[in-house]
This record gives sequence, C-alpha cells and structure tokens, in this order.
Amino acid sequence: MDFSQFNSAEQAHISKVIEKKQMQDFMRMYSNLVDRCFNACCNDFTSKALGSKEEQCVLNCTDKFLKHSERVGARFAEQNADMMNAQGQ
Amino acid sequence: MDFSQFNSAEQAHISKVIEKKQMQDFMRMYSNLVDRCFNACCNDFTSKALGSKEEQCVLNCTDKFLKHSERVGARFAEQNADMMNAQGQ
Amino acid sequence: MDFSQFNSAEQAHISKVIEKKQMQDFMRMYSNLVDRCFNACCNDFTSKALGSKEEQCVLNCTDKFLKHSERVGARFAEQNADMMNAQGQ
Amino acid sequence: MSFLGRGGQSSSGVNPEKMEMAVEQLDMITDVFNRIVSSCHAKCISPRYAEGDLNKGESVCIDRCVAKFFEVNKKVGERLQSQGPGAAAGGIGGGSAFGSL
Amino acid sequence: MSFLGRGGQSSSGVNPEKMEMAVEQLDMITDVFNRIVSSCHAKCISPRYAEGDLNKGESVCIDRCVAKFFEVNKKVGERLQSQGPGAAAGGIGGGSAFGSL
Amino acid sequence: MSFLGRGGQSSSGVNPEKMEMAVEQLDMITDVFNRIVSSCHAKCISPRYAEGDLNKGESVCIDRCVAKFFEVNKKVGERLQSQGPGAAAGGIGGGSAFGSL
Repeated sequence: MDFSQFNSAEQAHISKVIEKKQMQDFMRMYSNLVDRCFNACCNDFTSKALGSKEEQCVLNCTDKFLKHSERVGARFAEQNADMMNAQGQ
Repeated sequence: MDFSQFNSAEQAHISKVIEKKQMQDFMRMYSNLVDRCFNACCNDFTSKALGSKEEQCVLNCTDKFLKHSERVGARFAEQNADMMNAQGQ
Repeated sequence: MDFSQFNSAEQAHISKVIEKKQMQDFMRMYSNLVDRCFNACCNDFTSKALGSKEEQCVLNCTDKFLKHSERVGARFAEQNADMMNAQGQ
Repeated sequence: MSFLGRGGQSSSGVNPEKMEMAVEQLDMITDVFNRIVSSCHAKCISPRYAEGDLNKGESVCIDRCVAKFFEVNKKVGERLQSQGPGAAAGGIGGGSAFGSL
Repeated sequence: MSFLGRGGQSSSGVNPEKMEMAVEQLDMITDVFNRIVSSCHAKCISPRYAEGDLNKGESVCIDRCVAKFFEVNKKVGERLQSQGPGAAAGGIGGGSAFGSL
Repeated sequence: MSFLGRGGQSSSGVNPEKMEMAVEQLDMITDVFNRIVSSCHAKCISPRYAEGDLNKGESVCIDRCVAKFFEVNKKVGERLQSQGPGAAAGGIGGGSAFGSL
C-alpha cells in the first residue's frame, strides 16, 4: 500500500478509515474467537456454569489463536514483500 | 438500547432503520433456513422431486428452528437484562 | 429482472451497478475457490512448496468448480423462467 | 440511509428509491444462486478431484439438486408465511434480536 | 465515510453520528444473537428432525447453552483486554493485515 | 454509488474515487489475510488446546501453510485468466447470476 500517491488531506482521510477498519476487524476477530473457542471447548450442557476444564480450554484457545494470528501476520508481510519485489514495484 | 437519548426526529429515523433491519434479518434467516434444512434433509438425488419423507423433514426442520430461535431470544433477553443490572445501568 | 421499467438514465446507472457487482462477484468466487481447493488439496505441510499431485488437484478442482457453476447457472435460469411463467409474469 | 431529499418520480432523472430496490433484488438473486452453487457442490462433487470435467453422475446430480433446492425454497417460504403475520412481517417473536430489546 | 459537515448537536434535527453509533450497536446485538442461535442449534438440536417441536432435552440444553455462551463471551473479552493496549485498541501486532502494511 | 459530482484531480482536496479504490484494496488485503488465518488454523492447530503457546510442529506448519496458500492463490488466478476473457472480465458464463438474467 504505497501512501505517497496521496496528498496530505487524503492521507488524513485514509488513516481515519484504516483506524475504523482496524476497530471493525478487531470486533470481528473477537466474535469469531468466541465462536471458535465455544464450539471447541463447550460440549457438556449438564450444567450452565463454565467448568474449570472448559475455562482453561477457552483461555488456551484464545492465547493460541492470538499467537497463531500474529505468526501468520509476520509470514503474510514477508510473502507480500517478496511479491512486491518480484513485480519490481 | 435506551431510546430516551434520542429526540423525536431521531426516534422516527431509528425505528425506520430497525424496521428495515428486521426485514433484512428475516430474509437472512429465511435463506439460512433453506440451506440448513436442504443440507439436513435432502441427500438422495435419484429423483429431482421432493420425496414425502424429505418434505416432512423440511417442515420439522423449519418448525424446530423457529421454536429454537424463539427460545434463544427469550434467554438472550434475560441474559442482557442481567448484564444491564450488573452494570447498574 | 425486467429492464423496461427504467428510463435510459436509470438503465445506464443500473448497468454500471451490474458491472461493478459482477466484478465483486468474480473476486468473491476467486477467493472462495482458493479456499475450497486449498482445503481439499493441501494436507501435507512437510514442505512449503506445492507438490505436483497437489498442483494437479488444484487445477482439477478449479476446472470442475467452473463447470459445476456454469451448469448450475443454466439450470438456475430455467427454474427462474419456469417460476416467472407460473406466476404469469 | 440517505438524508438527501426523496428523488421525485421524474421521467428523465434517476429515481434513487427505484434504483435501491432493483439493486436489492439483484443482490437477492445472486445470493440464492451462490447458495445453490455451494450446496449442490457439497452434495454432488466428490473432493477427490481426479479429473477436471464433470462426470455423468455429477452432471445428473447437479440438475436434480438445483430443482430440489427450488422446491425446498418454496416449502420453507410457505411454512414461514403460514406461521401468521409475525413471521411474515419480518420479526418472529424471538426470531430476531430486536424482538428482545 | 461521510463527506458531509458534522451534524450539530441540535435538539430537533437528526444527528448523523449518534444515528451511526446506534445502528452499529444494533448490528452488534443482532450479530451476537445470530451467532448464539447458530452455535446452540449445532450443540443442542439433533439433525434427525423426527418432529417439529423441541423435546425436553433440547429445551434444557438451549437454556444452558445460551448462559454458557455469555460466560465464554465475557472470558474471551477479559483475556483480550489483559493482552494490553495493543489488543484492546484494535490492532494486535499481527492480528490484522494493517499491522503488516 | 455516489450521486455527487466527480472529485476533480485537485492537489489539495480529497479525491473520492482514489479513496474508494484505496479502501477496496485494503479490504481485499484484509480478506485474504483473514482467510489464511482461518485455513491455516484448521490445518495446523489441533483443537485439544492443552496449552496456550504454539508448539514447534504448529509453528513450522503455519510458516509452510502461509507459503502454500500464496502458491495456490497464484495457481488459481492463472487458471481463471487462462479461461479467456469471459472468466477474467468477471462474469463466467454461468458463473454469476447476472449471466442468467
């Protein structure tokens, strides 16, 4: 994403849009994480309270997803950089 | 959702938005229901006509989903109310 | 979709919208196809390079999906036409 | 949500409301189409992908699958309408979060 | 993104920003509701569909499932906040593509 | 769809079209990123969640999975382009509902 193509007004506008998108992205990640960890960790509905094993599973599931997502982000940036160089951009 | 924060023009506007959202919500529920019941009930493609067993399955699937969704709505409202009180709102 | 109900300015506008929608539709189909064929064909991560069997699987998966989608399009148009006639439109 | 004034029913200009409805209809047709492509792919295409063409069995399965999907689409629609205004008017009792606000 | 001027805090007119926030809140409530309907349907309803009513077991399962979903929703929220501002401020290091631009 | 006048190529003002394109590009990058996170999570992370850290095997799997996803992304793109203008121009024969209107 080459920002030099924008004048200062446009750069201000774009960073406001990016900020809003990051917030939406975070909310979507949050909702998906609740779905993912609920489906993986909660299978016993003999009680409505979260058991200690279920709770530990939810915390591990959350931590592991964040680390997974962070590592994908790093590799993703490298792949993008390789592609940009390959296209001589 | 506390409506007192809005003046009358805003309340009129919001209820129009809610009405449109309810319609969109209903259409989305309808499409998801067709997917869900088709995938669950239709597995035999030796004929293109809906068999009586398949048809009964689709009707039960629809009824059961509506009742399920209604019950979740009731529990959802209770949980939301508890959360509001807990936050002393 | 009966276009006669629109005047020429509206028809110009609508076809511009359709063109944009077709492009978005194509991009969505492209992304879904990558997901679909990656999930179906890539299960061995002992190496990060695409094996020849995996590559052939991805190409077959892509071709088959396009042919599948084309055939659904034809049947879809026939079903729609039947429905329109049935409603005497 | 457009705060602009309502476009008059002028014969030459572009009527925003008519445009919006037409676009919504287009989106609905595309949505149903994409759902059928996805459902019938799951029902009819084996994920072995040995070749790129559709074989006889897959082609016949697709044709019947599309027909059956339309029937189920009609059946579910009739059932929802028979549930009385609540369902049809877009807001079954508990069916949407708004009901519980 | 509205290029229109900011709506003043007038007592009679419609304040676009307040509307936008209210609509966003509505969308979030609806999204959580729809996710619970879908998750608890998968957990509690068997896909045999022998009858159209909910049996005892399914009803009790739904009630507990909704309660548990809210608890998990709270737990995950607390965990994300405890990850420090990065997570809470909506942009975990690698968590979003923007971080890697 | 903006009914506003085209923003001129002014050096100081905000050019709506340029903004729209930039936002679309951002959305596409984010979409691909989120799809890789989801696909590689399914391929590399076992749902037992015995601990919160990534083990050696999971980390190596993620690195290779991201690389392979990019390759498949390229392969599918080339295949679609080789299908001739129809595919590339965004509207394969039956590929979209519009083709059948």
